[in-house]
Amino acid sequence: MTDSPSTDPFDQGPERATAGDGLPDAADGPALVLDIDGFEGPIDLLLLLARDQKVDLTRISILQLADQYLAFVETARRLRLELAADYLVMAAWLAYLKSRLLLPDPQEEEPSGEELAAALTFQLQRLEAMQGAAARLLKRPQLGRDVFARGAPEDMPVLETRVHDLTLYDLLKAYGDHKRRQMQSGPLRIAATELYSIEDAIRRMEDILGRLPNWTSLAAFLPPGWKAGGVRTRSALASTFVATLELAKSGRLELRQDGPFSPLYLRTPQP
Amino acid sequence: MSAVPEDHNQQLRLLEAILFASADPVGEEILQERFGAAVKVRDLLLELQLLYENRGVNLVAMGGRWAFRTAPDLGEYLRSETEVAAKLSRAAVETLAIIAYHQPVTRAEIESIRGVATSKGTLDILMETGWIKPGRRRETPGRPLTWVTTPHFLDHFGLETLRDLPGVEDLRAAGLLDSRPAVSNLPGLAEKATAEADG
Amino acid sequence: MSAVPEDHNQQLRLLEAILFASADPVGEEILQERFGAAVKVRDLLLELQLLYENRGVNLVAMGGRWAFRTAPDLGEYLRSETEVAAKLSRAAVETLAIIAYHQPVTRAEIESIRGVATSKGTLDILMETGWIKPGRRRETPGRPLTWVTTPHFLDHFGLETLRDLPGVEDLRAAGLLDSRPAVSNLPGLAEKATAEADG
Repeated sequence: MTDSPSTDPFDQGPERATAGDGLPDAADGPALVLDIDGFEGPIDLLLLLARDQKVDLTRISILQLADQYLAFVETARRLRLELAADYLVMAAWLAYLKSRLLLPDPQEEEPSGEELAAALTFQLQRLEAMQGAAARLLKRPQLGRDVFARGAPEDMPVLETRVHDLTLYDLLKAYGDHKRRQMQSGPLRIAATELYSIEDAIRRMEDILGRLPNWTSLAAFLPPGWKAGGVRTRSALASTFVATLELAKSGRLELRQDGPFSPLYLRTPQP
Repeated sequence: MSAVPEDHNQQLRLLEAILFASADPVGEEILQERFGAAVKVRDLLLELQLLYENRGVNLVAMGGRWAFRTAPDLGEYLRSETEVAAKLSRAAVETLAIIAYHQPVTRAEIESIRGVATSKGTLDILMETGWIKPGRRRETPGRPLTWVTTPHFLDHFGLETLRDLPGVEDLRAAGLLDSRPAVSNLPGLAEKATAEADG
Repeated sequence: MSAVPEDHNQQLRLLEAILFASADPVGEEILQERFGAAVKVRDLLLELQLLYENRGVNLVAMGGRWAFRTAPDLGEYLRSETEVAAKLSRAAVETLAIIAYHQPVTRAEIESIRGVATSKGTLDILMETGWIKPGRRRETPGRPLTWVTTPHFLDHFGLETLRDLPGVEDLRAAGLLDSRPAVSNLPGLAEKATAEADG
């Protein structure tokens, strides 16, 4: 590991050096410039914090790292409420990891705190290695910058008679352009919505209308596959509700609600 | 602009590199300016010319401007049927792309996909490139000819199989296709869309 | 196609002229075909390479293709004469490195290594530079497209083969070229990243 690029001080690209200026010094408090946009993501920020410990990544203290990250994100949040969700997810995860590291391992079949910490270390090492590799790659002599090809190539098709030098990029771009034009021109096509439509809800309710002699809760009518929560479920609930109102209006359904915000019940009108 | 190396041999190497990389013959006075008054560029040029005298490439002067040129006596070995690289029209590139993605595809289908008539010439040109060829006839009324890509097509574009052509989703992800504004952007839907796109 | 001279020195001159005249690297097998089976092209190439070893122009091999290029040490004197190429974004450079070192690699793997979604333009830009192209599809569920580097990538960065990528052996030995998600238990990290990319 001694030759590994992770210990090579030249591996840090120029952007790294400047981005590091805004970093907290362990627990030095809020006198820091917080610029979340300067980081590509939580892992990127973690890596910078880890580098700040100025030791080999394999020997950083994950506990300390977690503390620094949590402190940084906490401060950043006070200044910028709209802190990206990614950073908060990582914060929650690190808080969890911290508790796993501090408390004795539970008996469950989950990976231990140490295993999770080791995986995180690996992730940081790998990203650092790639950032280092990128910097080293760019430092190589580059064609057209440091090294030059023949400036006046002579027409000499003795080797291959390549008439057209269309590249794969040109080909794919042509297809992409064609697809985009296809989407933009012509009659307006509204893409099928991924939400549950009122038409679907009415059709579904009509199908089961005859089989509802007893009062049944509206929530029980959500179509299968639409109950996972989120906006899809909400759309299914809303559409089904509107559908019941429509059907009640035309007398094909009876509605009952015992009080504000209490469950809505429906049944087929009794003869 | 970096200074000029002091060492004579380094100056010779730099001159060699400049003349090699230049797209046009370089005027002697421009070189003199580049190397500065302390350097005798004419001497350097003559030395370099001598160095290349019997080589496959010679340094030649044309009206006070200098350039490397392949040796005239090699002409007979170098000359061959000279084909000028021709640029494909946008219609041709698009037709090629559609054949690649939709093959086997008939001319009528190509026209219906592109929304414009395909001139006979377009398919001819593409066939001349060796990238497309007629495929089987479609077993529908009129038994129209279909078009497919050739192995040479894969070769030219560095693809191992046709399955390696990026799909529409890949193109979109790579930024080659604008994404349509979709409901998928709503929270809660995004995960589902990803799951489908990534399969 | 013209014949090939019998004389060894003439063959060397012809090879020199062919390579000198071409801006793009020429494949060794194409040269072998041109010279015929009786000529040991590899030996000729190595002889020519030696001849130019200390000159202002060198003969270099990249991925089995050969080209004359100006000597790297002269870069500082030559650079000022051309415009500086547009600077790639940090995301693009990092993505390029990941593709180069981990290839073939899927977009999801790139994102898992970087811990962040790949913005749409990134692969587009890298493909436009001619440095990357789609590779084979991975034979896993969803058959995701992989990305690999091109011969032009080797040419641009003066690499003879991918094994010559800086530090690649050390990274492999250290196990850092494993593109699997490291922290698969990081809730939401991987999925979130992809969701945003597609959103």
